[in-house]
Order: sequence, then structure tokens, then C-alpha cells
Amino acid sequence: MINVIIIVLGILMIASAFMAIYMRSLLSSIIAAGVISLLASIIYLLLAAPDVAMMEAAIGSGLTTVVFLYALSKVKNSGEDNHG
Amino acid sequence: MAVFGGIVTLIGSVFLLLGALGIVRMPDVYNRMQAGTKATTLGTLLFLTGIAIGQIECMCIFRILILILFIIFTNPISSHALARAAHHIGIPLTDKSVTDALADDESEKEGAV
Amino acid sequence: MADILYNTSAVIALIAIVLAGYRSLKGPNVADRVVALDVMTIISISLIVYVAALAQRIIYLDVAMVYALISFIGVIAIARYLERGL
Amino acid sequence: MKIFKQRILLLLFLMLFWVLLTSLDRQELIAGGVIVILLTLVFFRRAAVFSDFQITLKSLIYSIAYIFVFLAALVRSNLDIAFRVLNPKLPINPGIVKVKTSLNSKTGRLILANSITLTPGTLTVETKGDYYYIHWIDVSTQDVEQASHEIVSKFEKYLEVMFG
Repeated sequence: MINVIIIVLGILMIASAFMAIYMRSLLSSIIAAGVISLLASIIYLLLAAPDVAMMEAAIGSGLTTVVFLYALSKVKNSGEDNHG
Repeated sequence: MAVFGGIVTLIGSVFLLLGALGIVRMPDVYNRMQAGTKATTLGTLLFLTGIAIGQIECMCIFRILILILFIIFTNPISSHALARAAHHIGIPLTDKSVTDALADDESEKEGAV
Repeated sequence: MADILYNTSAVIALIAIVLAGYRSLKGPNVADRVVALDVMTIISISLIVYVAALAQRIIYLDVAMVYALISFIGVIAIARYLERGL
Repeated sequence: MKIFKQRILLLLFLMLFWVLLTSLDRQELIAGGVIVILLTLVFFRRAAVFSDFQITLKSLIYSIAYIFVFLAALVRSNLDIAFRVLNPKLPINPGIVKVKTSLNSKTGRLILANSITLTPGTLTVETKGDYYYIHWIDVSTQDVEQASHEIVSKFEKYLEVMFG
């Protein structure tokens, strides 16, 4: 049961990582990175490491997203569009 | 008792699946938000309740209760914030839509100014 | 009997997470992706609680609580960025 | 007197939260929680949660009844969403309508907006003054009065007694 969950989530994580690289708008890449961190947190939990999972949830999904968004709003004048 | 909890959990997971299916099938972002918010709220509530019924001997009832309360309070708020942001940056409603009172009012105000 | 029911519901929640992930990868604009991310978060909280019941450890529930809190703040931050910049 | 009522309500709410967070079998944690909450009440004068809840017997009965009304509406909205999603023709007729509320307290409005989001086919998009803008998945009327009667009034009846 645990193995099935890990394999499915890992495949979804790899697909999301490719999308984070090849997406055209930066905001979509940030959201894809958030998805990667979400799935990584569940996989850490399934591998019996709850403290690492907690850190991954707090840093990867919360702090990194906010810091990236702050940086993106600083460089927003370079002609990047919000949509897409 | 454990079988009853399992049945409740199964119903909850079916609602979660319906929410994800609504996310895939609906035509625009507001309808997707409706399906996602409602179905996942009730689905998570039933899922967690079923697990709490099945595991009644461990003292984790309080934490599951606080998790349920937290999800009921925050899920509509995040959905509301997203809908407001989506309407603000001008994501259009689907072609089947009948009326859009908010856009009408906003254009009226801009015309007056 | 009860184990079969719990495992079946975990598999159904896994299918739901894959469907939401499909919308998050495909979605035409940013708001669709964020809605899909929100739904994936809620479903994965359910999955984390299932894993906690499977492993019989209470500390896993703390992970679920931290996760719900942090992801709520993340979604609010993205919505605020979309509205007027952070 | 009003300040005193606010403090008591905030104390009860924070105490309930703390007891739920750390289960009941650790007495020293509960004593520490009481001390920390009292310090919070002394130092943060403007902190108020549920400050405009009316403490009367009728209001308590109505709030318990409101929970059941809310749960029934939640189940009904989920069945509604399920039928709409599983139907191959996808029967939707969406639009954004405008409704008016007569509640005055802020907490009451917050709970009303959250309840509207979780009831059949409606989603709060924006609030401006007394008006809510609501995305409705099956628009049957565009008039403000009729839409208010269909969406808002069943919760407003309870919330008016609870929050004034």
C-alpha cells in the first residue's frame, strides 16, 4: 500500500518538475514548485521522517513561495505578463 | 465500530474524488472553485471523522477535531480570496454565463469618475 | 474488512490527487493552477491523517496541522500578489 | 461592562483552543496556558474574537440550531455538486448576482459569507458595504430582493439573534 502511494506521488512529482522548468510564465513555475514541495512532504512522511516533513512543509511550501513572490514583484517591470 | 468508520471514510473519499472531477470538468475558474471548495470540505470532514471513529482507543480525537474546525473555517476564506483576485485581474466568466453584476457596477463607477 | 475499506478510500483519494494534479499542470491560467493546488493540499491532509492512523503515531497529526496552516498562508499570499503585488 | 464581556469571551475561546491543541492529560500545560492567556488579555487591549456575540439563552439555542442548519445545507450542496458533475451534459447556468444583507456586526458578516460559500451553488466573490456579490451556479433571478430572499435569509434569521 505504502509503495503504491510513493510510486504514484513520485511520478506526479517528476511531471510537475518538468512543468516547472518548461512553463513560460514565472508565476506558474512558482506554483509548480509549490506542488513539488507538497508531494515531497508527503513522501518524507511515508518514509517515516515526520520532522523532515514538517520542515519541508513550512519552508518549501510557505517560505519559498512567499520569498519568490516578493522577488517577482520586485522585478515585475520587465514586461512579464500575469496571465498564462 | 471499525467497519462503520471505514464506511464513513469511503463516503468521504468519494466526495473528494467528485471534487477533483469537478475541477477537471467545469468550464471556468469560478465553477471549478465551487466544486472544489464544497466537495473537499465535506469530503475531508467525513474522511477524518471516519478515521477518528475507527481509531477510538488512541487519544487523537482532539487533534482531529481541531483539524476539522480549522478546515471548515479556512477553506471558504481562501476560496473567497482567490475568487476576488481572479475577478480583479480580469479572468472572464464562461460563455454560458447569464449576468455579471460586479463587472457592471465597476464599469459604472469608472464611467462616473 | 475494515482494512479493505480504509485502503480503498486511500486509493480513491490518490486518484483524486492525480486528477487535481492534471488540472494543475494543464490549467489555462494562473487562477486555475492555484485552485488545483488548494484542492491537492486538502486531499493530501486527508492522506496524511490516513498514514497517521496506519502507523499509529500521534506526531504525524502535527504535520497535518502545520501543513494546513502554512498552505492557507501560501494561498492567501498568492491571491494578494495577484490582486495588487505583495 | 462591554470590555468585561469581550475579555470573558476571548478567554473562553482561547482556552478551548489550547485544550484542544494539548489534550487533557497534562495538568502543567493547562496551568501554563491559563497564565499565558491572562497575560495576553492584560497586554493586548484591542484583541477581540467573537466580541459581539450576545450572551443570552435564546442566542445559545439559536447557535446550536445554526450548526445543524449549516450541516444540512453543506450535505445538500454536496449532493447538488455531485449531480451536476456526474451529469454528462453538465447543466450549469452561472452568473454573478448582487444581494443585500441587514447584519451590522463584523463577525456575523464573516460567518454569513463563509456559510454562503458552503451552501448549494453559491460562492461569495466580493463584499462592498451592505452588498455581497455572489457567483451563483444556477441563476434563477437577477433581482436584488428576490436573490437576497433565496440565498441570504435562511441564515440571516439565526445570525441576527446571535450577533445582533
